[in-house]
Amino acid sequence: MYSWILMLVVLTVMTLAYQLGRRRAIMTVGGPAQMKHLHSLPAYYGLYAALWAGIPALLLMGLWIGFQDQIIIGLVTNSLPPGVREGLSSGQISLLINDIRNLATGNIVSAQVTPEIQAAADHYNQLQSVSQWAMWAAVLALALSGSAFAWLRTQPRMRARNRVESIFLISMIVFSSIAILTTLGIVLSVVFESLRFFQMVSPLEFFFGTNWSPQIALRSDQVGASGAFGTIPLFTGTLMISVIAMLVAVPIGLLSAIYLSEYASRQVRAAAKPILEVLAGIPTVVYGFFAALTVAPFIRSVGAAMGLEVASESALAAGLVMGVMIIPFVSSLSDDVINAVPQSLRDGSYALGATQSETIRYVIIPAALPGIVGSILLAVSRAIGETMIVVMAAGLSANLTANPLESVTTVTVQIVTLLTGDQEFDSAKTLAAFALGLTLFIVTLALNVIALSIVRKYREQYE
Amino acid sequence: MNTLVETMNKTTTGAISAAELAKDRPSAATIGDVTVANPRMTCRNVDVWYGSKQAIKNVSLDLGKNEVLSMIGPSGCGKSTFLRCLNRMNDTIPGCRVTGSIKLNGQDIYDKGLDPVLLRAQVGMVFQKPNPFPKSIYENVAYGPRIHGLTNNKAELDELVETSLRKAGLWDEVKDRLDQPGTGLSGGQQQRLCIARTIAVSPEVILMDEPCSALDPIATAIIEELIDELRANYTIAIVTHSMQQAARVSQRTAYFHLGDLIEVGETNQIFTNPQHKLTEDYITGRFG
Amino acid sequence: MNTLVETMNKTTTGAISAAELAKDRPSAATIGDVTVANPRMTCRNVDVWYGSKQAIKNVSLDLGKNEVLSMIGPSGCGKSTFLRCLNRMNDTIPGCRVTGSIKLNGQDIYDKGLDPVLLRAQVGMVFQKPNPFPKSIYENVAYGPRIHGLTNNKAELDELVETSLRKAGLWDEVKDRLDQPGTGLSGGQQQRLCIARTIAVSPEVILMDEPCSALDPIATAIIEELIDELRANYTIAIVTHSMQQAARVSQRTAYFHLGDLIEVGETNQIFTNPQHKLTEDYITGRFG
Amino acid sequence: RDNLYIVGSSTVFPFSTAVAETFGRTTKFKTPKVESTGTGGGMKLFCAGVGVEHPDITNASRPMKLSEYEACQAAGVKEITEVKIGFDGIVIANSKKAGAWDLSLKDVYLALAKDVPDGKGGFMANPYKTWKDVNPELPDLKIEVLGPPPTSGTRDAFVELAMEGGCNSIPQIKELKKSDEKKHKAVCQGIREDGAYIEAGENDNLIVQKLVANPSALGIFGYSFLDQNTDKVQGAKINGVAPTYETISQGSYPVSRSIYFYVKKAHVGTIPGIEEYVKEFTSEKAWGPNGYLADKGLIALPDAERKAVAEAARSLKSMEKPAK
Amino acid sequence: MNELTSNPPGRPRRTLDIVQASLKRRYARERRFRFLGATAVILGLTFVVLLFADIILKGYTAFQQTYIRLPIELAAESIDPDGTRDPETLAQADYMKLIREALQARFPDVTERNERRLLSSMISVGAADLLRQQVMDDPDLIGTTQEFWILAAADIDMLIKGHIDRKAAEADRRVKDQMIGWIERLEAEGRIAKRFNTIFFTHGNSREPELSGIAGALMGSFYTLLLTLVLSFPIGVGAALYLEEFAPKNRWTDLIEVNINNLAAVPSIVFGLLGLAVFITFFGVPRSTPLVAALVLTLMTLPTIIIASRAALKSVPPSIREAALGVGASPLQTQFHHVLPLAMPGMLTGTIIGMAQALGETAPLLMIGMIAFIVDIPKGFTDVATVLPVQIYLWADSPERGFVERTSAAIMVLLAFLFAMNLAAVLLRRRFERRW
Ligand SMILES: Nc1ncnc2c1ncn2[C@@H]1O[C@H](COP(=O)(O)OP(=O)(O)OP(=O)(O)O)[C@@H](O)[C@H]1O
Ligand SMILES: Nc1ncnc2c1ncn2[C@@H]1O[C@H](COP(=O)(O)OP(=O)(O)OP(=O)(O)O)[C@@H](O)[C@H]1O
Ligand SMILES: [Mg+2]
Ligand SMILES: [Mg+2]
Ligand SMILES: O=P([O-])([O-])[O-]
Repeated sequence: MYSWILMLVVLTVMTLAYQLGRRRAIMTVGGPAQMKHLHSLPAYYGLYAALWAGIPALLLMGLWIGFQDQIIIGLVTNSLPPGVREGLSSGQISLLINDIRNLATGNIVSAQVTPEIQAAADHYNQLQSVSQWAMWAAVLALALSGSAFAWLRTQPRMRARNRVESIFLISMIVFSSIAILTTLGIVLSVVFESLRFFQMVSPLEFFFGTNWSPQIALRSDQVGASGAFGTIPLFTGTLMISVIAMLVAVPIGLLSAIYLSEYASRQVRAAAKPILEVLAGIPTVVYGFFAALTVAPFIRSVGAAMGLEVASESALAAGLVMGVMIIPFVSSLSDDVINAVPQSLRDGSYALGATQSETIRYVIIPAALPGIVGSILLAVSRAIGETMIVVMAAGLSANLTANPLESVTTVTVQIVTLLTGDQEFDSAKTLAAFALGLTLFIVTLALNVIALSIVRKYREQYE
Repeated sequence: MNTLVETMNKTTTGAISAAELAKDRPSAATIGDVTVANPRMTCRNVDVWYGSKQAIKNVSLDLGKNEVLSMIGPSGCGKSTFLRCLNRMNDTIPGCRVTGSIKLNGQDIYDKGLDPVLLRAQVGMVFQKPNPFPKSIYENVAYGPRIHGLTNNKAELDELVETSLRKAGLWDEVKDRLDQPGTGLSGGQQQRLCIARTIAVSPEVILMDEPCSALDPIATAIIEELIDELRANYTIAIVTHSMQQAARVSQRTAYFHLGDLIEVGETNQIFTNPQHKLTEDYITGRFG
Repeated sequence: MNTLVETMNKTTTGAISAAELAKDRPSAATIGDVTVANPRMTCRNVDVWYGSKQAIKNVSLDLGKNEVLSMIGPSGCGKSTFLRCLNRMNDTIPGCRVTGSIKLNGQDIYDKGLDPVLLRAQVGMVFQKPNPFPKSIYENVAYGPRIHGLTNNKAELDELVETSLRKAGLWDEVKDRLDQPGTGLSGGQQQRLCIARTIAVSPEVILMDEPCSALDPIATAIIEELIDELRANYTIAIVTHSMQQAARVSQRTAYFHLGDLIEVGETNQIFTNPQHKLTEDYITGRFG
Repeated sequence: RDNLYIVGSSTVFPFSTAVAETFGRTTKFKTPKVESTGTGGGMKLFCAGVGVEHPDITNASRPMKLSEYEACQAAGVKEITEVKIGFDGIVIANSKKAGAWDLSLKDVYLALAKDVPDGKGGFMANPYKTWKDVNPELPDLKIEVLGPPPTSGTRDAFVELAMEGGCNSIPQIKELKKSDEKKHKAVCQGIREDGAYIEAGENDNLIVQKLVANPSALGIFGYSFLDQNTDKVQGAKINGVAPTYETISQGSYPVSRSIYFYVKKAHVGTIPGIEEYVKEFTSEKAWGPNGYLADKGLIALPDAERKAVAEAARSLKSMEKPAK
Repeated sequence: MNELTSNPPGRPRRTLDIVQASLKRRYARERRFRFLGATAVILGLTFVVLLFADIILKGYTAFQQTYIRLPIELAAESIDPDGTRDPETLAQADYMKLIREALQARFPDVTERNERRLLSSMISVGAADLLRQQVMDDPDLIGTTQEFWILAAADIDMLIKGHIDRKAAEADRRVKDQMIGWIERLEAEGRIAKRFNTIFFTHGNSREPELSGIAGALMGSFYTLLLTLVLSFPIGVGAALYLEEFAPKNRWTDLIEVNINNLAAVPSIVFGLLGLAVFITFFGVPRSTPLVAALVLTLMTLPTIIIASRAALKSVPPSIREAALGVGASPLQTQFHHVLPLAMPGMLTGTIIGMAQALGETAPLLMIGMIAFIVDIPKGFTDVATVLPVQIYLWADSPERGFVERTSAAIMVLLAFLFAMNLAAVLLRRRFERRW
């Protein structure tokens, strides 16, 4: 609570520092009329000061809030009479501290309040308030000295803009590296378990086996029974469902994008685009029910009418509905890039006597291709990552089949069911989820590398 | 050098006062005969608005067969706008309205029944700002013939691309890199590429909006030669800022001013004996 | 008219053979003195590559204080490329490499320590293809002064915008619609807008890539007058295809051919008494 | 932390939350946080250690396994109280639009097993396409059973109770148990994967609705869903016993399992409300045959057992090391 | 004179003839293409309408709730025996008893214990709390007899709404014949009515359908998405800007690009695993809170935003950048003043879609303890909370019939949330859109 106020105070200091820095910069050159002698715009000097005031102070505050609890708890624990904490494990101490804290904050306490505990709670409260005050003082001091430092540094020759910009640039680099860190985190969080898995199940079987059936391995005495962990049916299932989904999403999405950006009136576009975007936000449970209870029976009855054998759960039903879900990924993103193609290119094509559709197909789409491919890749990614629809409409049986009318399952679905089902410690069944995750990661990585090189090849840069 | 500056100063003042004068000019009746003996295109009482701003005011003008018409006039007077009316490229500008009648071979091009695609296949255009497609040089030229199905096989298309590029004087410079993007060319090269692209579909009427503005004299000469050659079979309207160029390539010249067609006539006559004060002011300021 | 076409034919042939001739030319040493007495910028042994294609070959050239240097040469010879080196606009083209030394006021502009932003504030540029910002006309001009903090209040800024637009000869045409998008202007107006935008920040060196290509004679005169006026305080390099323009505005002229700087010298001397065969061929083809 | 932290089985989740809500409403304590993590996931969290960040109670739809118990011990979770709270019947149901089924466990086994006896002393891949193939008295309908996936606890229980039960009713297999236990297990626990058994997700509502849409299919799910949807689906009799509250409670319905929760004793006395929660759960108004949990589909323990368990639970008796 | 104008062999006809001859075909193609486009849009919109109709038809009834009007005697001696109006005492009173008595007074013929139980089971277990609240809000009611609208139990509600068929055999429904008789009597007296379901919008989760509300999940989603947006938009745009405009183009940035594309394909549950390992286990962020959910969802939506933003940046013509650099703008100024505004529509689209995805996502939240029963409405980023899709997931899996309509109603709330969230972005996007 108090930290919010402190944060506001720091923000106020930053605002003040901005104003002062700005004014100081103008003053160092002798008034507004001489502003040309400043290296940068006065606003940059202001920003420079504000950043000096804010960043160290906020960093300190973050660290303080992050660590104060640990430190206070350490202090309280140490000051507990030895009789109280003797023989307690760290977990038990944490429970004790929890109790002390509950007492200190006026929550319900579990057991009898002994004088020692009461004393500890008082101690806790006292430390807490001391820490609060110290934090206020330290943070404010830092904010003020930061401002003062910036104030002193402010002179006409200082490259304020460059400094401010390099802070922005550094933060952008940090942002970009989050993606790398995420990848690293993902790899690290699955790789060890995967290795354990591969100690139990041979990679050969995992990658080339055609039978996926974690049920056989359920019993500890049957771990690794032959053929139980072959992932080929999972990957073919994933492929089939994704392909079906893309067969729905790409034509509908791309044609919608084209229609909306090239043919439709402004009003139609303004209305239709956000409505289509809603498709991306409908919870997948809804799609799942829709696929399982509306689409699947429909396909089944159509199939029956044509004398086809259709399973009640089919890849087709799941794929079709998933395709609907990812339409906006293609339609909206492509619409934006198509809309950004300069008018002069359209003019150039029309002037040669091209019809609108020819212009679109031969000039606009190629020019917008990198963006369109990006949107399609995103849609494919979403299709690969989706579970609920598949579980509800395509079932969970890992069939190795090329028939979309049969039930299949996907890698992601297996990961989710393995992770959320009745897990066991260290059984191949649970660990398989990690191995699947890692494998999927590598497979999609390879696909992306290929996609990137294709896009590079066909990239067309206008102007 | 000083005298030159003085001349310019004088002219400048002249131009500005002319612009002011234009405000209270009498209802602008075009001086000179706007019609020709065998017209390819006829425009009557054409008005063009961009939103509420009128860019072309009641212009009537014919384009004859086998003639080159040049349009001159100060920047912003509506030359490009008028040119764009002739193949309905104005359709693509939101808020642009055209009234009056424009006919191609006797048929109203703004007629509902008329098809802009057919029109534009007959009336080609080279834009003021070169706008090559972000495709290879070859594809840029081959695009038109391809969509219209003008060639029957790859060899014919190759030939057509080559002749078009040759005529635009670009062949030698690009023959080794036909597969490289047209956008990587220099400004003048891009302009010639756009010319090649337009003549590749051999339209009946070719509208050229300052086709030589980015060209050096040699390239300009090639284009002018091309224009002269094309005249035998086509109608050509060319916007230019170079009076010399107008004099060299065109048979008739039209002078625009602030959206009005002030004067039109034989090129020789316009340059030697302009009737309207504005035309004369503009012509005598010649030093392009 | 016929004779004219013949002349052109001749010239064209000449140009092509010149291009062919260039293949086995001797190692091109620039004819004429590339240095000046009080240089603002000095370029030495500048090479520019686009990927593996060399667009500028070992060019050395000085730009003096208070002088206008014009660069001429056939389309695609590297004028724009060279100009873009001078304020490091080439940095933005992927695959473009520059070697050699280019100095502004004695300082190497490709030096690590040098801030290209500062450089570009000192060396302004008008591009070959007009590229107004998709903002209002006012904002287009006000942008530079605003980021550099050249004015202290709105009134000053308004005034600066007005004077810049006036100097570029655009004020009268746009004064009523300063808040309308700069992209809705005619080609020539856009070009003048870009000129106004550049002079609004009053850089020390102004690079102009065919600033008058889309301009009518009157507007051209205004710009030429502006250049002459600016010369008193600034250094100006201008690329032009009009030999007349080069003769009118510049003190020195440089002739480029296929990436080589063939010849440089006093404008008078270049046009009256060119040393190199290529220069002469190009000059004598003059009719722009 | 001043609220209880409960994790575990999704089967017990509805009951646990009902108690938690009443507990929060009727006592001074805060409403506990109940997470539905699945039995195994709950055990994992529960056995991770003692301390505020670890759960106090885990729900389970099966007894704690030896391996889990040992993991708990290793992490310092020494004393655990096991509370058996009732039964969960697993029903085989179909749409009311079709006739009611009467199956024996053997029918179920033969219809769903991966390998069945070939009559010559060996085994063959399940050849039965229709119920009639399995048992001539059954209707001539394609075998189509929607059931839980291998990752689910319900599937475990189904295999253990129904499949194994059915399988042991075949003398040939019963023999096998003595000679080759491994093989016996494989035979009894393997469920066919040729499409006759359809692995549906764990959303039982969806299975109910799919049954309504497809009257010839059967579905396997928990009793509470049957109880709530008596107008749409009907439970098949197994070995002649229909799944009703009474039959499950008495134990005459063969496919029902016990459900539990486990209390971490180390947290009692330090996290407020654990004892009170246990008390609420084991009170007659909650888990009695007329209690609010019965309303939610919990099938109460027989009176005597309930009393005994309640007593043990309230005194937080530590559990023994499980046998397996 | 030349091939274009004379008619050389091989290309005998004029352009006009050729074009005219093929025009019909080309126009047919044009019409087909256009038709296809329109069909695609209509198809897409049809899906939306279909799904919406499905949801609304299933769920609109949840916005009303059945109440029974009963005259309740708020006797002072049973509520406030000391007459102090002390809130503590008022809260302690047994309101359920009052309601039961009132109900029994309507049916004096019901005397048997079991029947009485059945009768009082028509009233929601939460009815007493609601009554208590009403009395505590207006203590002057004490001592009077007032007509109160008492919340009916979920089964009764289902019956009134027709989700339970009165005509079905008694064994096939959860409401016994006897109860139906009582209800018909109450109906005849005009004592049963469906009223607007305020509870749904003001309460947290509950096991009882009639008492359960969406407010807790809504606030959970609000905090989660607010934080997700605050984190993912600047980070996504910043990263896209850096990678597209500033980073040197080399193998390293290629790697990052592929890597980001690949992250988009990582199943969302894996982000949950990551969140569990990194944020909860390593950094000790509290489990089941909007804070940790937002962190995980940020990681999950970042690839979407980055990819869309990069595509948008790519489509800004280089001449704009040159123009700005040419007047001496710094690269950062160029980006912020010129490129970003032009790329903004695409970036906002990426954000809209990413946030929509984050709003509807359950799988990763499974791993970080959001699948939880939480009654209290969260008041901050570190309170235990659940979110809308999880609530929907939980309700969809609940046996009680009353949750069926609530599931759909919750979806409607989620969609309304989505609309509200997108509206701002869509309006913003329209401001930035332009063609040049
Ligand atoms: N981005 C680029 N990538 C590859 N090659 C280029 C690029 N820009 C220019 N070139 C090539 O470099 C050479 C010099 O181009 P430059 O634009 O400098 O010519 P220029 O002298 O300005 O011609 P113009 O008068 O036609 O504008 C030309 O051959 C051109 O095709
Ligand atoms: N898209 C547009 N929206 C609004 N006004 C426009 C638009 N295009 C041109 N104008 C205005 O219409 C008038 C005529 O423009 P036009 O482009 O026809 O001039 P122009 O004669 O071609 O000039 P230039 O020689 O400079 O190219 C100008 O005042 C111009 O500002
Ligand atoms: Mg024009
Ligand atoms: Mg150039
Ligand atoms: O969640 P379960 O372990 O009961 O299936």
